[in-house]
Amino acid sequence: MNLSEAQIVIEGLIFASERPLSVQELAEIVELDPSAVESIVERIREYYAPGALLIRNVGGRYQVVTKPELSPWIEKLGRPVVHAPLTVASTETLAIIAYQEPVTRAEIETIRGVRSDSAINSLLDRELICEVGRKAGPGRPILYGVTEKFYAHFGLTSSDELPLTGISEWK
Amino acid sequence: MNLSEAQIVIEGLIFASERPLSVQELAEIVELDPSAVESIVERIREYYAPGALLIRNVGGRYQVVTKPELSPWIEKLGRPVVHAPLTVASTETLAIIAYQEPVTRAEIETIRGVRSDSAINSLLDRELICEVGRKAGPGRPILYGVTEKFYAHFGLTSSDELPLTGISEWK
Amino acid sequence: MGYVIELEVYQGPFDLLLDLIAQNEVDIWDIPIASITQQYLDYLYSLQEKDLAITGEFLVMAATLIRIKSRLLLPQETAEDEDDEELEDPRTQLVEQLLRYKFFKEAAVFLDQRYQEASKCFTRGQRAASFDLKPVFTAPMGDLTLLELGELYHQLRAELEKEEPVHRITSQISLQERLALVRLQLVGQPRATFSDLIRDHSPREIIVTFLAILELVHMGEIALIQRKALGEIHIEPLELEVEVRA
Repeated sequence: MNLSEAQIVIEGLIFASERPLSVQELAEIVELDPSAVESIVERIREYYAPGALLIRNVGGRYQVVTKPELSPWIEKLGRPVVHAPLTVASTETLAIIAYQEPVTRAEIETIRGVRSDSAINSLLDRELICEVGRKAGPGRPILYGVTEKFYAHFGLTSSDELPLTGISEWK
Repeated sequence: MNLSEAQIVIEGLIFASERPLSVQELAEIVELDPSAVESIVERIREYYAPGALLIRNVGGRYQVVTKPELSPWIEKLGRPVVHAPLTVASTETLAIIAYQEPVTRAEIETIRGVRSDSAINSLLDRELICEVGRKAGPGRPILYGVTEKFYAHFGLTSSDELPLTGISEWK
Repeated sequence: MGYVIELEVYQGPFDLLLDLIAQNEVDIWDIPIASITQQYLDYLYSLQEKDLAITGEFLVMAATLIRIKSRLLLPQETAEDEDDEELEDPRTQLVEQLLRYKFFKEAAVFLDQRYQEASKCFTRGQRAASFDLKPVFTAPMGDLTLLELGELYHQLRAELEKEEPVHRITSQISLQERLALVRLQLVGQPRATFSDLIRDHSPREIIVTFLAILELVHMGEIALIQRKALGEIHIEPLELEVEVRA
């Protein structure tokens, strides 16, 4: 398969996939090096530039979405709001989990200074966080981490994209 | 809005819509003549020509799909394929929805005389039916209709092509 | 003091304290603990006045603030007698907690912005069920034909009509009668059309006629021919010799 063919196949795969696809997954299907896949994705980005679509990298996985400036038009389709707004409590809890994962409920509550059960449950329901294991020690408390969906919902490429300002003040 | 802007908006709308969009719907959203919309869709077709996507006309409505020659690759994404035949209950429910759409669950159950939740769910899973809106009135019940997949299966372009539709006095 | 605190909703005691520090425009590393404690307590009293519930965390923090305040008031020499950790500014631990919370509070604002930005990008609206244009679908409908689907629908409708309690004593058309009638109409005719057979029929009669026709098809007495979609349905009587021989 030459590069132009691979570009069409990769474009089709990213479009048709029900979930964002990683470079590795794409590389396996088209039987090319991950680096070749990455440069092909860049070519698709350029190819999409004049149109309505863009390739978004969420949590290291690619996804086709519409350009943000089209949202006023697309909202006219009356697509149900899939992501109801998060409460401040949930967003704070999520921020702690995103930076500190894996983290227990007690650790979250120490940082926030308040009980956070309902925020955690709401994030679990939305599948933005998940249980990633148990901490050794008394009670073996559940450890939480963020999910792939978290990256997709927040349009983040990786946890490296979380802002670092001020982190040295307390870490 | 000039034609190039309209082209991008229409491309985005067709991509993001949860159901195929008719020329009329598109024309209303972008506030252009249906004939202008049609020529814009042709322009999008040309724009898509070198890539993986194409605009398909299903029952007079547009949708974006991947080109058929890509299906061997896309199948590698491991989409689940269900071969189980439809149950009698599902087939009856499908027949009612095909002829009576849009129709509520309660209306289906009146005709069949039995609860039809699981039949409806099974048809939704198979993507033969979908939610097409809400009925005005108490409870605003969900209205179901058949999908483009249903039409594609039978090679139909619209519900007018269903056989025996002459007997429509009940509607 | 005359200091009015708006009854804002705070996420917790840290949130409230950070807001008080910001409103007082004081250095977080040098919190005027007496006045901040007073404002903190004033806020709690105002909640109480409005009959709003004060959660335990707010009360625990109130106790902490009062303890820090009293410790700061103690003479230095008394403090030196205490454990090493007490030598530290009693505010330090609180400030560290506040800064840590403040960091995540800001991160939450960042996340909220990203959430809103990302929600402007729409993913493909439909599931990619239809990338294959070839009409070779064994699943998901098995070998169900369109005609079967149509017949099924009309049978269901017909059953529904039959089930309706009939209060009127208008002509009750039985399937058997209608069968006989259709046979009669076809006698000596090379063919008839469906619209001929249902001319002047009520919807209910149409159903029964339709069922009678289906029944006759089933029994092999007639054939139905429709040349094009939506076109007229022609009914042709079949030779029954084949049936007899079999």
